[in-house]
Amino acid sequence: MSLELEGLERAYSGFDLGPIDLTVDREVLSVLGPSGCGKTTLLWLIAGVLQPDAGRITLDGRSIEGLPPERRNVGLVFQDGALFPNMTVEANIAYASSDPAYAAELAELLEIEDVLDRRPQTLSGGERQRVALARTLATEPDALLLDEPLSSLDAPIRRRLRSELHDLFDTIGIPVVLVTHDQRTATALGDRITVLRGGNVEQTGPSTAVLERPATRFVADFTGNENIFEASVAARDPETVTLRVGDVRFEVAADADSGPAVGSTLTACVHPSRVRLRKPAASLDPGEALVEARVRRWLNEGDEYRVVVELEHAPLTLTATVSPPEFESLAVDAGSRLRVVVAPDAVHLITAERPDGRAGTERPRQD
Amino acid sequence: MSLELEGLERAYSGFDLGPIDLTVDREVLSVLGPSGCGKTTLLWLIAGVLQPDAGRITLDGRSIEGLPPERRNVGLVFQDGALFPNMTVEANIAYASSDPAYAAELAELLEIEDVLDRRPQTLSGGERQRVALARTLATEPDALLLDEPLSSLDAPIRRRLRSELHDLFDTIGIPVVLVTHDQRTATALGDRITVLRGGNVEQTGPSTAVLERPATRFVADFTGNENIFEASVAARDPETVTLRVGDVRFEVAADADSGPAVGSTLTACVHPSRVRLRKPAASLDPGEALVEARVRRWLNEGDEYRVVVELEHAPLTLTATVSPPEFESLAVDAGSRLRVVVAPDAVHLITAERPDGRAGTERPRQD
Amino acid sequence: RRLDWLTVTLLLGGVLLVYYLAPMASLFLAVPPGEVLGKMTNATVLGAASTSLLSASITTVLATLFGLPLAYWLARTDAVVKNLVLAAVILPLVLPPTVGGVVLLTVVGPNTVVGSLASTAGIPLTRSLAGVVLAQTFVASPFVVVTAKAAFEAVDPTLEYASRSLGKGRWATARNVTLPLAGPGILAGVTLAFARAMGEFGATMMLAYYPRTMPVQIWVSFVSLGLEDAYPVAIILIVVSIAALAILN
Amino acid sequence: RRLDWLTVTLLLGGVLLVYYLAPMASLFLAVPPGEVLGKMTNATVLGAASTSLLSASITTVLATLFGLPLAYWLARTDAVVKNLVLAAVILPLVLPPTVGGVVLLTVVGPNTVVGSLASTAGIPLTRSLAGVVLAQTFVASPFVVVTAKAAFEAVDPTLEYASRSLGKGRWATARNVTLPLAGPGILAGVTLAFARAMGEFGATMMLAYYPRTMPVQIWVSFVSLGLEDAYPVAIILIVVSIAALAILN
Repeated sequence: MSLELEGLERAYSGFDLGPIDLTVDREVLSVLGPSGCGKTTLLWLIAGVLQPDAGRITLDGRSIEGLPPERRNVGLVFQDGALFPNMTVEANIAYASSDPAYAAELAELLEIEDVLDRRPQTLSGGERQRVALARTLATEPDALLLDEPLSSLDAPIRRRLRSELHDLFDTIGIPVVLVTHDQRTATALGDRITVLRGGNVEQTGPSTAVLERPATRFVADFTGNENIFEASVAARDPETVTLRVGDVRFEVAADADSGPAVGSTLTACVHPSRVRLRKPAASLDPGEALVEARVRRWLNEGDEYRVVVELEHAPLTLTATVSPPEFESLAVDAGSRLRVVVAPDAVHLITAERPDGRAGTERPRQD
Repeated sequence: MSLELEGLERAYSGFDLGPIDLTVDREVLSVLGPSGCGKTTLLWLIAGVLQPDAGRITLDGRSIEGLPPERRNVGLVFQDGALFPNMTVEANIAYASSDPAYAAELAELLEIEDVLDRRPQTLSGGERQRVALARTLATEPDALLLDEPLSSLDAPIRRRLRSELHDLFDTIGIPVVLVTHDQRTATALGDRITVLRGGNVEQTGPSTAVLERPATRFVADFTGNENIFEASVAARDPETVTLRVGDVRFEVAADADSGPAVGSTLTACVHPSRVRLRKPAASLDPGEALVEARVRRWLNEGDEYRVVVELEHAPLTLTATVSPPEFESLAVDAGSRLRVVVAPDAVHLITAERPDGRAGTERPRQD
Repeated sequence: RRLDWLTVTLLLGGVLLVYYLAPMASLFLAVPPGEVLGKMTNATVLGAASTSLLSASITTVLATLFGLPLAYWLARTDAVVKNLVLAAVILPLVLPPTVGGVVLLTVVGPNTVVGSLASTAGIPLTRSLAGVVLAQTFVASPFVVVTAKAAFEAVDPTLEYASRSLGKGRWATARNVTLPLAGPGILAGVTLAFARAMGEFGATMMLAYYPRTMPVQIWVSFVSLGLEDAYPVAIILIVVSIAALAILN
Repeated sequence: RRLDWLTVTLLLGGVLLVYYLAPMASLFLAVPPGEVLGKMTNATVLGAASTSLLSASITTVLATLFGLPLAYWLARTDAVVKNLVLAAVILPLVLPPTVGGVVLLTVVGPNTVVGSLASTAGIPLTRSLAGVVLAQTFVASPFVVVTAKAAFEAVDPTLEYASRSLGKGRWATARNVTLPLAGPGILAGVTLAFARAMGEFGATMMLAYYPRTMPVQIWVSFVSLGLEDAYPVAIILIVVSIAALAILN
């Protein structure tokens, strides 16, 4: 079973979506992007709620782009659920399925048995999402689409539902496309991620690859690789590239195919979780680059601390995330000195810079 | 300068807020709670948009609870900004301030100079928040209230604005109250945190204290201390309490005043960032408890991995968050064996259990 | 600060309220109940009442039958002509009823093609129940369209999309989702149209002075016999109006 | 599947559209333009036009002056009597105009206390311009209240709270925030009231047959001289209605 999009396009008030080519097999594809990038439009095109201006949609071998929504057998879970307020939860699910036994099974699976006789208006956010999911699954769809399934939920509920959805997607064995603006949800649930920007695909790949090897500056920023800087190539051999910023040198693992010339300038990024902080007198593991730095400030974000350091020998500010026990053992304070360790495989070179002019409606600079 | 609430109460469609007693000096108080817990109502009462049924509000020594909003000099930044759509950004700010020089200064400070002639409808979410903040600051308020200042923003913008707000609050030197449902925002911006549940204060204290020493099960869950379990007291001396779950023993640092009896059962919690995983053959630091476990599953959440392990000698499942480099070095996979380390100061005993009947409209169990 | 802002607005607006309610009260005070109730069984009054009820009912059915589809189309289309169609629907609402009568007479009057053909077929379109219905439909049916349009628009189209993505067609969706949710608004529109049809005077005077509807009967009684004689019918119409109000709320 | 659902609804609704538009077209086709234009300078036509314009203008001013505060109160209050007040405002809308005339006569008629006092003071309230205005205000002013209420309700109260928390009082807030944002809706209500006042027929016939407004003049011309004689005034009123429509859109 597989869902294929070929050259899908749609002009939409103010911006153009596409052309988009994607193939989703029995897996979960997370479509990640900022608000207004066309995520919902993409799902609506697949479900048939909107008609594309061009392109083909194939589900399980049959072309569905001309069919009305009711004949596509694509299940779409709308943002906020779109439950029918004139029906009870039970009636909402029964409306989708003629098989009461299956409906009951889904209600049990999604733990909504005790709200079956309630009206959708009286449900909490998490219950609403589950009922919407049960209603859609009741149609036994050939593909499942979810629009921001975890947004607007409180943290504990989001955490719980996230791991439940992960298990559920493992078992249903159909193509699943979920769109979200939240990088955590995208990586936690998606086998692969597609990053959308202003209606166009910016990068597609396995979750870890997109996260750790962002193709563009935009993807890097959006996936939390917030340490982005310009560096010049000081040396190069088959296995490593040596970058220079100010008087500081980093070793970077070289890709087999990419060959930046010595002396050229390029863009590199490091995820804050891969910038490691050590006490000033710490010992080194072999191969680690170690750099003197001074703490500019830190933020306590609850499950982790965010520490901003300024390098002493380079005009470069790096952000590191540090777990609470580590933070305590480092005795971090504004102005204190630390050493920064960046492993060679932590630095990623951004090669495919997309020209700025192609950007869509969002304007990241002003924010 | 200080803002004081005494016995503030308001009955509100379906639930009662208060009585609430809080004092906010020249500091930032984050009010954290799930949707519908009365956060916005609390701010509206302070700003005078709603009238309390009972209680006093004192700002800088003068009682303000009887005054209309326009005479309180309390600045309220509404959720989504509440900018006037019939005015440009510049006119919005000028409406609040008669001093064009100060308005220009604020526009520079908040980096909104290049959108001054635009209409609010054309702004991005982050710009809207900044303009709303500039407009409120233009009135030179004696206290600043912010309603979900970072919700509904995309991650990179939220990250940036969070650290900018942190710096801004440092400089303005007036009482700041911000309400949010996001634990990260609450801890990152607040000097202190008040957790609200169903209209009542569940706990108030310094951010780190609330996070690491949650007073109730609800606070523990809401602040991300998701490892909550029942344990019996196996032994007790002046400095440590020894807990037993199944055949596993944990040492816990004892509070001076709390004295659980040996043999009694109590509730303990550990934050996932304080559950540390080691390779099966790892060495021990002195004082660490080390427990055999097996990985049940893991989720990649982008900046960290969330690993769920089952203890081998106790009926207990723990979640640990692990940074990407750690995750790789541990070679985690479902079914693999690991050791779990929990430091004595990582386990917190929940003593003040609130009776369940006092809960408000939210019903966490179903979600 | 004792007198708050909202109270001031109510005091100003209260002038209108008094102007609406005082005459109503005055009527009920002025009228000796026994006498008026006696006149209500009078054959003329009963005839006018049955003409009004029959014609307003037929009008309401016609207006609903054709008005609901038009309202749905207006609520859901994004065709460029939408605003022109909406203007055509509102035109009879802002057109004086007597002018409505004049324009209708140019189509269905006795000397027109349509009018004379219908007369020959035995269904005269003026001075007949058909004429009353034609006049009332022109004036009252836009209320169904405008109110039901607002009711359809208040139904989130996402709910219709959800229904269809669950495998239900247009018609099942309309029956199970759209109509139940728009129901109260549609009922309001139908009630308004019925009330307007019951009260229609200007266009009816032009098209069908006979058979007399209640508003025409009030005029005839007033001119020939004086104000008191108009009371019984006026009171019946006030009762009908208040019943309509009750449904609207 | 060629004929889609929306097209079907438009085809059904199209019956009504034809019924609204055909008579309008037919009037313009039936009338020899030169002849009608000639009659428009006729003293009777001009007199009726000036009476209508003057009275409808006064009515609109009165309705706006008292109607806007009432609309604002209705939009912002949470008083329990709100629904009763709203019912009182809608009552004149669902009441047949002739019944409106009857109830008004029980208060301002020549034999009532108010009416005779006013007559003695030299301002007769029936068969006078004052009578026309009284009739039109009763019937037309609720349009201002109902439409402006919806416009005020569409202004997010949060914006008013924001203005006040910025240090501005009620009045500054109303002037700078509420009124500008509700402006288009208020204009629509005022336009509807003016159009309704221009077209008022039933209540005017009861209160003030003289001085003749345009709708009354149409009736008189039709009865005394036949349909063609009603055309000039009808065309003026159609033009006024279309102008109102243009403002409403």
